[in-house]
Amino acid sequence: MPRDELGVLSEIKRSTILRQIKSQKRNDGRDLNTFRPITVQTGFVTKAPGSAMVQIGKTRVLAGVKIEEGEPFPDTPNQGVLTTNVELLPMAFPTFESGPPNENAIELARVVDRGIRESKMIDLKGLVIEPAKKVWIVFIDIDVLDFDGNLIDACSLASVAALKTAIVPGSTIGQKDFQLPITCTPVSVTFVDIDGTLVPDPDLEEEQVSGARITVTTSEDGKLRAMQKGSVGSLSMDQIKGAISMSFNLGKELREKYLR
Amino acid sequence: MPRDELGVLSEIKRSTILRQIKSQKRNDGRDLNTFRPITVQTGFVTKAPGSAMVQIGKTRVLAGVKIEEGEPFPDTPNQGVLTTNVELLPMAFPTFESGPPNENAIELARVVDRGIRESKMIDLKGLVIEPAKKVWIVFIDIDVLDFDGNLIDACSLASVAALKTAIVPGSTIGQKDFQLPITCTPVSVTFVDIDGTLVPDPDLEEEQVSGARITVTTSEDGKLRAMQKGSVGSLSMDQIKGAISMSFNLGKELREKYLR
Amino acid sequence: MPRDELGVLSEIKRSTILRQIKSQKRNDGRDLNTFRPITVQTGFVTKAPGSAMVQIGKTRVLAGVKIEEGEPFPDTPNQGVLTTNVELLPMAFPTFESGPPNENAIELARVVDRGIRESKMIDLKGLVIEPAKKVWIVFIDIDVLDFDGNLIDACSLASVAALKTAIVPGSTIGQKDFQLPITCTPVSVTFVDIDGTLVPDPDLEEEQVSGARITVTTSEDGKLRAMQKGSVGSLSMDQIKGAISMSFNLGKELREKYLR
Amino acid sequence: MILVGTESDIKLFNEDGTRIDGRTVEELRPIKIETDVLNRADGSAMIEWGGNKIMVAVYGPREAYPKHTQDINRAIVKARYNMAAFSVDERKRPGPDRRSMEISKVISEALTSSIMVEKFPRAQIDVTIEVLQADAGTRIAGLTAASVAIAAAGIPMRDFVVGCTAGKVDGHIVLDLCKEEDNFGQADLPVAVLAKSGKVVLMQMDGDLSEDEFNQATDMIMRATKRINQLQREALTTKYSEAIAGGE
Amino acid sequence: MILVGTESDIKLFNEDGTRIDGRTVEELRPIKIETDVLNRADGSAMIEWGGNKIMVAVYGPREAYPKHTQDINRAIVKARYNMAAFSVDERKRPGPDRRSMEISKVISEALTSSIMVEKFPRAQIDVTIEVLQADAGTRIAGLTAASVAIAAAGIPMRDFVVGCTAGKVDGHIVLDLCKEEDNFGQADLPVAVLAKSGKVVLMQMDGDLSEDEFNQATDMIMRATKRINQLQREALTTKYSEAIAGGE
Amino acid sequence: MILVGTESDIKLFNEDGTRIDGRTVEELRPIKIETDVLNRADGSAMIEWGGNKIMVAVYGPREAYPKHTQDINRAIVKARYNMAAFSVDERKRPGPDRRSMEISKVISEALTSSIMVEKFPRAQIDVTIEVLQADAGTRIAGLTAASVAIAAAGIPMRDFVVGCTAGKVDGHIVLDLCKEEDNFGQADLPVAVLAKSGKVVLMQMDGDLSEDEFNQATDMIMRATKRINQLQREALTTKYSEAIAGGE
Repeated sequence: MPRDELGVLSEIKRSTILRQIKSQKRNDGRDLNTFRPITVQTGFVTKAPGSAMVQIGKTRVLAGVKIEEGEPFPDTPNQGVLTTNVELLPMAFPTFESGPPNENAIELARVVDRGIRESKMIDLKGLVIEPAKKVWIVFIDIDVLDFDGNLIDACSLASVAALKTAIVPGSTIGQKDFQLPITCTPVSVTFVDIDGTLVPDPDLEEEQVSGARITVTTSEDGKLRAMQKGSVGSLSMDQIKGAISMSFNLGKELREKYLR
Repeated sequence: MPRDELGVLSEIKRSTILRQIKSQKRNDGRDLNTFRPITVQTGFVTKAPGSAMVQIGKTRVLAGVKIEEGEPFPDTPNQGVLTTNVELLPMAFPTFESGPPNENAIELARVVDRGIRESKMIDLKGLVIEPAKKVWIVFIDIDVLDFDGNLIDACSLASVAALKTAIVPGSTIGQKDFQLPITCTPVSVTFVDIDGTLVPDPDLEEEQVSGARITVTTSEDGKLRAMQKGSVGSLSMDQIKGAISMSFNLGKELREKYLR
Repeated sequence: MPRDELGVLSEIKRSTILRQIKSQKRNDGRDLNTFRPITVQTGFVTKAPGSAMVQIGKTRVLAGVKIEEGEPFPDTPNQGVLTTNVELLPMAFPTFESGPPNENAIELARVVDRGIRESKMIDLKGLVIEPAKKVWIVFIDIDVLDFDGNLIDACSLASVAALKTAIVPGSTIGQKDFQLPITCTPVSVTFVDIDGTLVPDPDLEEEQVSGARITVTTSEDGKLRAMQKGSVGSLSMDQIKGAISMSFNLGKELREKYLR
Repeated sequence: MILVGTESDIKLFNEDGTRIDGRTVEELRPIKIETDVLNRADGSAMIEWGGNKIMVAVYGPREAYPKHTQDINRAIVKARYNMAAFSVDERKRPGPDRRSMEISKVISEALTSSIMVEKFPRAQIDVTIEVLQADAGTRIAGLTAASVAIAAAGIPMRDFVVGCTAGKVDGHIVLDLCKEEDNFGQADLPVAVLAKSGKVVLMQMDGDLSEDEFNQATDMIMRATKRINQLQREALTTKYSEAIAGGE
Repeated sequence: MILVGTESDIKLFNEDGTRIDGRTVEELRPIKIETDVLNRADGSAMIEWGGNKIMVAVYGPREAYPKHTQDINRAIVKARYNMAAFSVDERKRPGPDRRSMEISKVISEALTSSIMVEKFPRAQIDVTIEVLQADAGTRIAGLTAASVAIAAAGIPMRDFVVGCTAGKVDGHIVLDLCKEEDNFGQADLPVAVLAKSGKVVLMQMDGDLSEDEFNQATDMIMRATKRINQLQREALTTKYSEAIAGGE
Repeated sequence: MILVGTESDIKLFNEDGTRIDGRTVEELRPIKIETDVLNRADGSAMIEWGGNKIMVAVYGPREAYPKHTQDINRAIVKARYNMAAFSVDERKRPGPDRRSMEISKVISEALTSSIMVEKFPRAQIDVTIEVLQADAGTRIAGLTAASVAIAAAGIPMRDFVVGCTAGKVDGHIVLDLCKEEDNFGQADLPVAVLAKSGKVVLMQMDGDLSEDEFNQATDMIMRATKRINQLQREALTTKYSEAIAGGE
């Protein structure tokens, strides 16, 4: 029994999805350029300095932030450290297995990480305790609990929401607790190509019929911060430019609704 | 060829064992509540600070104790460190494989460890060299050489016997060698449920026909120190209370015969 | 599909090789006691302190030397550290797989390492920065790029050639760069037994029909520095003595041609 | 909350006979069980027990894989207990450690004892227990929720598995240890039973207990499991159950 | 060369409009591609691009192994991008890390998009990319060489995959970042396309770009890939191609 | 005993021509071999050689597993040499390291050369060598005992494998190095041969030897292996053999 595939869609389901896209409708009836319903619950893990449970449609993830003392990297002695890890729990899908992160989990974590890191969302220079010796290390860990497509945006949204509420536990080293220094709010928007049409926030069935995937992470100052083309398949430069401009719009919407 | 099972008993053997238990006899002819013949040979590994070769029936294990300088755990700066590891060597049984400890070896090591740790057999506070910086680390390593059932008690007995003879090599850091500080002598007794009857020290064939397992570790002051119910199957509270009181008796006997 | 075997030779090829050996010729037409054509290109990796690309016939390996600050081993506080690692890249042969080094790669690396270490080719005492605290660590890493037999001699030759050109980057710690201190030039020569005849530098087809293997590493002062008998099969003491004396001759030839 | 100090500094028992968190000796922390909390899983449950938040998903019965693990007579139950990296005070490195491997094993065995595994030869039942927030007693809370999730998955069971912990604190036997009692107490006794028969399917003990104290502790546990099993049953019929006041 | 200093100290752009290594904004570093450099592999290529030296070997199509990885409709392409321990300034520990696993994945996907995988059901095509010396832009250089090695192996392709990087340095959009520009620049945009259609099969971005800057950067890349594809084709016909002056 | 000091400080050779432990140059340490020391194994042996204590168990021939490792023409011999954590001065972390993997490989090859592997196609023979106490020369002692355990298992052999070490100490060639000679000597030459033919199945050397010294060392080894093979044979017939005085 092959364990590493996400199942195969019936031909009927497949052609239904394609037919709907042609008539500007999505698999679940929503309009072409909209996300599924979203809920964001921060502070779910009360004992962690920051956390957020996020649902996008039937996809559910929980991001937790831990902030601990540690050593800086030798080449950035005046900066705190950020690390991002995603666990595709066997709970979330019948064929997910326990074990070290596979290439899907690693790509996912790295794309989420790049959006946060490259937007300079966290002012890492504000996390130095003693230069070159002690800094704050920010651990973002994300549990994927329920999988129905578009993990990148769910994990990204959960991480950013968790970070925005996170407290640095200065009191553990005889200083004051303080809000994690945040400079901006990056939002990622992921599209897949279904038969020539790029649609955002695919559910799993849409991912199964789609070709190329592209993620665009933007910040509120109108800048592109990170991109990742994924999956087999190609995209025209025009499609990509369309995705970029749509990302600014959807990013703004998500930022205002869920990341205040 | 499945490698992870311990073989299956013939129906005839199985019913023989059950019939004998009904008539108050064990598989190998001994009485219900007795251990198989035991030998304990301390000092087998002359180069180790402590060691003991133990045979219970045809089961044979060798415990070696090493004591080395190291750092204490941050949350116990004024205590030495104890670690216990068991290797189920491929030598001991046809289906044992080399590799990192599996869940059986880990449960085994942790049950042995808990008996020693929770009885406070070793006075870990007597193993501090420099508080918060340097302490003695006591490594108990157990090689399982020949497997015929009841590894918990064999490993436990070997560990306790090895520790009781162990010398802390103070001379390596310019101090004096000294006897490992021992406060009591915990003994574990393991029972399995065969058709409703709890019997101690099962051999492998008995383990193969049995249901639930329970281990009770006691010290000479009449205290329970550790317990572990294992294997599929359930036990009534009365069975467990019976096992506890039998454990005190058998524990006393073993302590006096083999752990003077 | 079994992945860990190096393929099986046809019966015809096999008998051809054996027939040719009887008439004092090798598989590829060369004389019994000669190596295949050799090329050595040092300085291939311009950014590494030392490197050498070596081809022996169709076998190709690239050795790179890195020299970094680090801590000495506790039992040799007044010596630098040498480590040798070989990667059998999946690039080099259809059945080589990625992953941690298997027993073949480990034996290979250790035999190459012993020739260098035991000949005291590198004066490790000249690599101390601060006794017991800081020394230079010499990393030899070897990529096997193309495999057609006799990896030991190819890797050994590449390592020695790379070391002879290597520069210790003293300037990175405020001192001067200096030539890695070299005391002698060890050369390994590997033979296989084909139907009773020992021949040096086997190609892969010869390795497939051969029995025992023996490697003899010598230095220019007429000393044996390391030996390794490998593979299934046995060798008479006379064969071994023949291999030793041939190794001195071939070692001298290789040293003069390729390791000036 | 982190308590700083040595064992002897810490008073876990108040002079009025209440505990550090104000409970009486035989009072449970608040417990809340919810079922069908996940979409993909064949059965799921979420339990909140004191500060514990634990999610459980069940997949199966389905063909056991790899094939050589199949048992021709029964289903195998593979529970995987895991703590999220952010669930504990100090960030936990992802992946199994020796503690979680042992807990996974005893939980698997306890659940197997309650499921009609003989109905599903060659099958496997996967139970994932994810501790999202840990606050003492996670193995028992996870196991208790797992039994609910298995029922929610429609897998035939002989009985519920239901558990509770007791322990010794400042010389007193108390029910359902909280974090500080767990860290600085003298004994810890997690027990799980089959709800109807009261037969024990999981028991671990460490610390120091006399036979009397053991009997006292197990009596408390047996009484508590009856109440907790009630919550399990309600959660299944109403998808949600809650007991805020744990005392009788 | 290692630059010491902080970001602000380093001037990456000269007053005469040239870059730290003397190139103009749209000038490529020298590129050299050679095919059939290995004996065992079914196809191979070596690329030198600036200071990068990368070797690629291709094996297959051959039966996919282990069997459960087989796709009954098409061949799977398994690229493995790896940096030799000695290829970078500080010795790299052998074995895959998270970065190389991600790169292997996006390269595999890019190559799959270019190969007629449907002609080889149940097969696998292995592509080993070994970075022998790294000097910025290794993923794109390796992918560009991999496409040549696949062609050299006689595996039917829809089109070549060809790539180039652009980026932002001191506020200027420039083509083909060198090491210092990569380390201290403001944005990095590696792109690979199918040569004929110009459709994108790999794109990653990090840093900070406006939409305008993005368009400027991708225009440069599209122009560059045409030239580089020319080198790919020449390398296949003549076994060797070289462009020392990369400018148009 | 641990010798502290540098190489030059340590005198390994006495003025009366004896060695640091009092032996003459060609004197073996005491050797004791016992068979059938384990109950489960198909064959077993325990060897004490100087301070070495090594136990060997043999299982097989049995079907090779996993299947793709099977050789359709012969049995494969898998020896696993392992040092117990407590067998050496400083506690050894459990599990294989590079040294033990190399030793396991050369021991497997040496044993294969002595066994009639062609009689057992598709089979595997497992040989576990566990060093319980190490005192120089463990690979040779383990291999010598393994050959006895294989015979005790009733596996048909062409011949015994028997070995001994020689080395150079303070410029003298000596037989059977002890721990201090091994640590501070100038050369180490472990050799194993087929007992009857004297043909070499294992040989490793490191250090510094002239051809003459090599010949002297191997002559000593060949004489010693005859005596040791005598002990192997006696152990099999009487289940126990011992040579306290190793000299001739």
